[in-house]
Amino acid sequence: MSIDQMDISTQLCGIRLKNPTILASGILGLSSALLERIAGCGAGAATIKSVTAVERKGHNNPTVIAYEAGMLNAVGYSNAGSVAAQEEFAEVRSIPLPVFGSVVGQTPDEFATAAERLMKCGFDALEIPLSCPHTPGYGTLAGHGTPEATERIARAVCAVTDKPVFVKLSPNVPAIGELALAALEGGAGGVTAVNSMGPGMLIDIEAARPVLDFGFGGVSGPALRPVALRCVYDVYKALRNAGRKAPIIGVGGVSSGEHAMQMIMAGASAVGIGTAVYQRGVSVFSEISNELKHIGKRLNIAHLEDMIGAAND
Amino acid sequence: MSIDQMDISTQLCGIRLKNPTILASGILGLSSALLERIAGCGAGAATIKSVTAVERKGHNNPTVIAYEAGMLNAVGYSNAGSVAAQEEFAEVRSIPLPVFGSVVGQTPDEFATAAERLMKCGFDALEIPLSCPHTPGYGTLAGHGTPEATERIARAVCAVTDKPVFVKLSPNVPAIGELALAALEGGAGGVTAVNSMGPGMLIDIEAARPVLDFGFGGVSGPALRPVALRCVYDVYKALRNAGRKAPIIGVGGVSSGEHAMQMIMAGASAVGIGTAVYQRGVSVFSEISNELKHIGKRLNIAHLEDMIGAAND
Amino acid sequence: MIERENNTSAEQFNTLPPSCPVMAPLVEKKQETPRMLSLLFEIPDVNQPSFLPFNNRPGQFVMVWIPGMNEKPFVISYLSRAGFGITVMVRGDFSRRLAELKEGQKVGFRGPFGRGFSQYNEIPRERIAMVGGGCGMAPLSLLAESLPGASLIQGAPSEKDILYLDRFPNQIVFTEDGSCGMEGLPTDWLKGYVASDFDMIYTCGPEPMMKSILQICRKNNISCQVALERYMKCGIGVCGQCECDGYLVCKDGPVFSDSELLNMPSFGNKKRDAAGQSVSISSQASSKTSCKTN
Amino acid sequence: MIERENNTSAEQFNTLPPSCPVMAPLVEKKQETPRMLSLLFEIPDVNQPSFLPFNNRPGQFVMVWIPGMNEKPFVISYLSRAGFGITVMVRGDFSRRLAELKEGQKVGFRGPFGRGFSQYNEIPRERIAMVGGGCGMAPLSLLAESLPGASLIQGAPSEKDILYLDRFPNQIVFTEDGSCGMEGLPTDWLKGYVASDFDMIYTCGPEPMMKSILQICRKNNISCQVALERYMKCGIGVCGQCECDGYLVCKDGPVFSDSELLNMPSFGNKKRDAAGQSVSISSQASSKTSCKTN
Ligand SMILES: Cc1cc2nc3c(=O)[nH]c(=O)nc-3n(C[C@H](O)[C@H](O)[C@H](O)COP(=O)(O)OP(=O)(O)OC[C@H]3O[C@@H](n4cnc5c(N)ncnc54)[C@H](O)[C@@H]3O)c2cc1C
Ligand SMILES: Cc1cc2nc3c(=O)[nH]c(=O)nc-3n(C[C@H](O)[C@H](O)[C@H](O)COP(=O)(O)OP(=O)(O)OC[C@H]3O[C@@H](n4cnc5c(N)ncnc54)[C@H](O)[C@@H]3O)c2cc1C
Ligand SMILES: Cc1cc2nc3c(=O)[nH]c(=O)nc-3n(C[C@H](O)[C@H](O)[C@H](O)COP(=O)(O)O)c2cc1C
Ligand SMILES: Cc1cc2nc3c(=O)[nH]c(=O)nc-3n(C[C@H](O)[C@H](O)[C@H](O)COP(=O)(O)O)c2cc1C
Ligand code: FES
Ligand code: FES
Repeated sequence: MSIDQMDISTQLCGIRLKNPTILASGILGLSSALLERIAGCGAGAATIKSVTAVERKGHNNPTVIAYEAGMLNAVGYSNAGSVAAQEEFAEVRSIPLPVFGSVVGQTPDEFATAAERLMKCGFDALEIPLSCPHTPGYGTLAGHGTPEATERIARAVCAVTDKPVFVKLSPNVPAIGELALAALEGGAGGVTAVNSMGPGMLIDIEAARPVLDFGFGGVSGPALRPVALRCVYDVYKALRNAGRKAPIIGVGGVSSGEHAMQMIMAGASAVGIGTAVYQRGVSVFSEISNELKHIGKRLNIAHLEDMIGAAND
Repeated sequence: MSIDQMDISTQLCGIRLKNPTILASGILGLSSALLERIAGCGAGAATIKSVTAVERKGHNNPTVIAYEAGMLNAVGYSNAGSVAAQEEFAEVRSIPLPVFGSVVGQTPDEFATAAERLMKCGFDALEIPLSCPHTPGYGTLAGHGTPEATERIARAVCAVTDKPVFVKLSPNVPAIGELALAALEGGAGGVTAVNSMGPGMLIDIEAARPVLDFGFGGVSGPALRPVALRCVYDVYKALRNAGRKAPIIGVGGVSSGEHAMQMIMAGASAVGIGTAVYQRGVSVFSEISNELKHIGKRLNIAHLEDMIGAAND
Repeated sequence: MIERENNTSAEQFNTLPPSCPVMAPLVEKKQETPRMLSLLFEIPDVNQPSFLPFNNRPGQFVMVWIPGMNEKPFVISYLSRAGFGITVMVRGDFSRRLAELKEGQKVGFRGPFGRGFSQYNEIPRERIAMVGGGCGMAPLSLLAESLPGASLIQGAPSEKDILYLDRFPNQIVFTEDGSCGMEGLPTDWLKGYVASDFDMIYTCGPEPMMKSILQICRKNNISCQVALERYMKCGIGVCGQCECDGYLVCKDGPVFSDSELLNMPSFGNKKRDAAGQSVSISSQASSKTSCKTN
Repeated sequence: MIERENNTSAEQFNTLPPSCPVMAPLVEKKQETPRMLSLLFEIPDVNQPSFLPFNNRPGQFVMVWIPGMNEKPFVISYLSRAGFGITVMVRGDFSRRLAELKEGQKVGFRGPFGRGFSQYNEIPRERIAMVGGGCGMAPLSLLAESLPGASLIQGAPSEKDILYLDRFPNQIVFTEDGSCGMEGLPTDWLKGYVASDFDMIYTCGPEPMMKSILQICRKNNISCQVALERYMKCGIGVCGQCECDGYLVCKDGPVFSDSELLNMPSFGNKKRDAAGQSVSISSQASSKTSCKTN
């Protein structure tokens, strides 16, 4: 089998991706021009940075800090707001890859307001993170990580768009499978697992204070990978046990073809790539695709999609 | 200031440690002979591997696997049981450093049974982990990570020993500060933060299955450090805000003097060392002490204890 | 059948270059102009991979952290075994706090980040010019030190605003009020007959000034490299905040070449604020407009 | 005052040597004796730092993983560019499953771990002996290959139980029933006049046998190195499961020298089971007792 014989395409709620790599939300996806560039780097799809109904300045710097085992961020959802986003992404359909919108809010209504506005641009799907661990009023700091809140917010968002909605879950919850089921109950077409972990903190001993200006932030990258793999595994199992079929986007610490394959075997249909953009640069998308093809050749796998959930007994 | 001028001793509920490094539970602490060896390596104190009332075989191998950013373990509390432990550690008082016992159980009664037996050996203190993420019937898999369970188990254990009890908390909980307060409410003298994280999973793509035989395990080492630092920070703040004074043993990813100082500045009075024994060998204890003295010289710190909570505004 | 070639092992990408700030104490303050001062710091422990001042190439930047306040990008403007320095124009809260630092106080640094100026040995020194204005002189200062013989040209509102006069006594100075050097803007001078004297122009200063220089260069077939400023958050190519037409100023830049700038319609026109909102850049090419970001 | 010497940076210790198993396919099975067989595997991708067979030193061990079942320590007994092998004595569930593997099936490996035999160039080969019994021959086989000219001595119950006869035709064989080589135990022979012929004895086999060899060596002032077996979980010096009087067999051993063994009252007397419970080792020195762990 030659390396070009492996079919590494995959599908998410009817959206076909030429390969399973997806730019994760919050990394680079600030402008149409950057999405265009990511498309040129061979990504299978891209997600925009999360947008709130109105503009937010976010936290002060340092907002993103790397340490050897991972990255911590407390960006605090800085963004120009949904009106500006609508303008920024007005031409999103001309970008040659599937693009996921991403909106957050403090209440189901705020989610819906932002979603309704944003989806006029023509995004292929919409992701809603209910899982940010470091922005007061949002995500897990606002109690969005319960099955009830998950279902309620998913329902509010699904009411304003016909496009598939992916609920992005937190790894910092006792039973992530239940959240996934709640998301589907609310009308979501799939789930993204996971957002950043923790939160965590780094301390500078000379300044005798936390390095991130906000004090703590979400942990991503290698440190997160084992937890993310377990979360995807748990979600896949929970959906299967409940007899529900829905795709999972596995996110957390994926920085090589081998990691991507691990995620897929845990149950993911596609993989989000965030911190690895720091580790390997924007060429990471085509590199991972290439590595997947080599793995396919080595392990004699013809269709990547056949491997979804393969490690999930 | 010379490097020998810094006083790196610390105190935990009246127990004086010549330096803040403590062998964490589950690492090496299987026998008196190993504790003796650890004492010779310059540790400030040592904790035994957790003991259950009756013998347990634990999970099958692989039980401990390292990856670049951390370690995963699902040992499953293999141990010879509290009767054998009482024999093994009968001479614990002759070991020239403070030694912490460690017991776990499925119910408050089981905790108390094991604790009562073990504490006859003459341990200086007792640690009770309510936080193992990978052993059915124990820790977070048994719901021990709630304030109610924490208080109940702490109370049951404190009833059978006069020695200070440290409740070991999980990082995988929404509000660790509340657990710490519940532990003190139950009579604990201090808390240990934290146990391993997650759980997490590693997948072998050729075998198409999780590497740990149990499937998933607790994550420790560098991957855990930022989360552990934040947990210690949160516990310190919660205790201070509640007007309670109690020492915290900070555990998670400490493998250098700098990391130890970060933990102490977050609010720890001493630091547990687990995975770093794999990273640096048993000499890690004296090496960290030495590094702390150099930091003291560089930052002009005369007493390590003055730095406890220094980064906690 | 197992084959071994091209089998990328996962372990290669499991660790990250750290980017935590490293603290360095202020050892000297030097008022350079009424609104600009240089801060000189001791080189901290050189074992920390997240701050390696000696790796700095002119045009790169470091992130400067005032604990408990904020962290912003600056370029290293002094560098020797004895220490390193930055030159700060006081504009807002952050730069004011920097200016108020006392000797012995510590500030955090990480970097250097980004791509600096590219230098070409085949271009004779006398055919290279560096044109700066305001704190745009900072990155050019280290470049000028590494290119003795090249022309350093500075534009300033008035004599008192001129930077590094002692340091580069041979520099060509323009003041808008004629109080020192030639009267007028460096761009006017370049536009005239001298442009063809150069094969390469490096520039850093107010964006409208840099834009006219780019135009002059294109007209005269001169290579041009421009150091841009955009609002930065992460500084390491992750957050997207500094993007300019798909380029990341923190990683692909801050220095861009003439051919890249042609793909950047925002150059000289638009930048983003702290929230990522696109705002327009005032078009006045005067160096009065303090630092180039205005 | 900042000083720089001896300032250990935290970053040095932020990553770990990985220890995930690497899968390798079985390419050949070789029945060595009725109860022992060798399994030969293809060398997997050499880029994986958690399994580096070519780093193996005789006496070290690897962890062998049967996915979904268990993982246990074995020594590499064959090693060449073509592949590597282990020699398995069928004793319980795990070794039986290993013996039942089919060609092409994959098993996981990590290691090598621990400390192997120390070799001293100054000792003449003819004054070195290796004494093995049962699967204790496995670690000695690679040692013997690296020490041509040294004496390899094997004890077995009967002719059919003798290992590696083709591989080491010069070895000195003892059988308890006299069916091959000399009748009796190697220890009896050593105890007699030949002991003084050697300066160094390496041994691996049933622990009571190794204990008598140590005693013989002490009496005759011969250096001795002994490969121990203890129940292993992590294999990397973390869990404490393999401890023997404060030594970690997986990390400080499995090979120990005579002077270390003197500090080990458990040697030949006590070991720990899977739960860590201390149990006694039967004192019969016969090689009949299958593998040395009994
Ligand atoms: C690559 C680069 C190198 C720089 N080098 C220098 C230098 O050597 N000397 C110097 O004085 N200044 C330099 N700056 C500008 C500096 O980072 C600050 O922007 C400046 O000090 C103003 O901050 P402030 O808080 O005092 O003022 P504010 O009132 O907050 O801001 C004034 C203007 O500065 C810009 N700005 C503010 N924050 C940032 C930020 N985080 N990133 C980028 N721009 C920002 C905005 O456009 C704003 O309009 C550089 C900027 C960049 C991008
Ligand atoms: C350093 C070392 C090297 C070894 N090399 C070899 C070798 O080259 N060839 C070989 O056949 N065997 C070797 N062994 C023994 C091997 O690891 C297994 O113990 C053996 O295969 C029996 O396992 P089982 O499950 O088949 O039998 P079981 O019935 O489960 O066990 C039989 C005996 O083996 C021992 N044992 C079981 N599990 C372990 C374990 N995880 N770690 C250590 N001992 C255990 C116990 O003492 C037990 O009494 C080695 C052991 C060690 C410690
Ligand atoms: C700098 C940064 C900003 C992020 N911002 C967002 C965001 O706006 N919305 C969101 O859903 N996730 C956000 N995330 C989380 C990532 O999308 C992703 O879930 C997480 O980083 C784990 O993946 P990784 O390990 O590949 O980075 C952000 C992560 C980082 C590092
Ligand atoms: C192999 C292993 C076994 C462990 N066993 C126990 C245990 O029995 N009881 C316990 O309280 N914690 C146990 N832990 C958790 C450690 O004590 C410690 O809390 C955790 O590893 C984080 O610290 P570290 O990052 O320094 O390793 C174990 C950890 C490891 C790695
Ligand atoms: S500042 Fe974050 S990408 Fe440039
Ligand atoms: S087997 Fe775990 S320490 Fe040796």
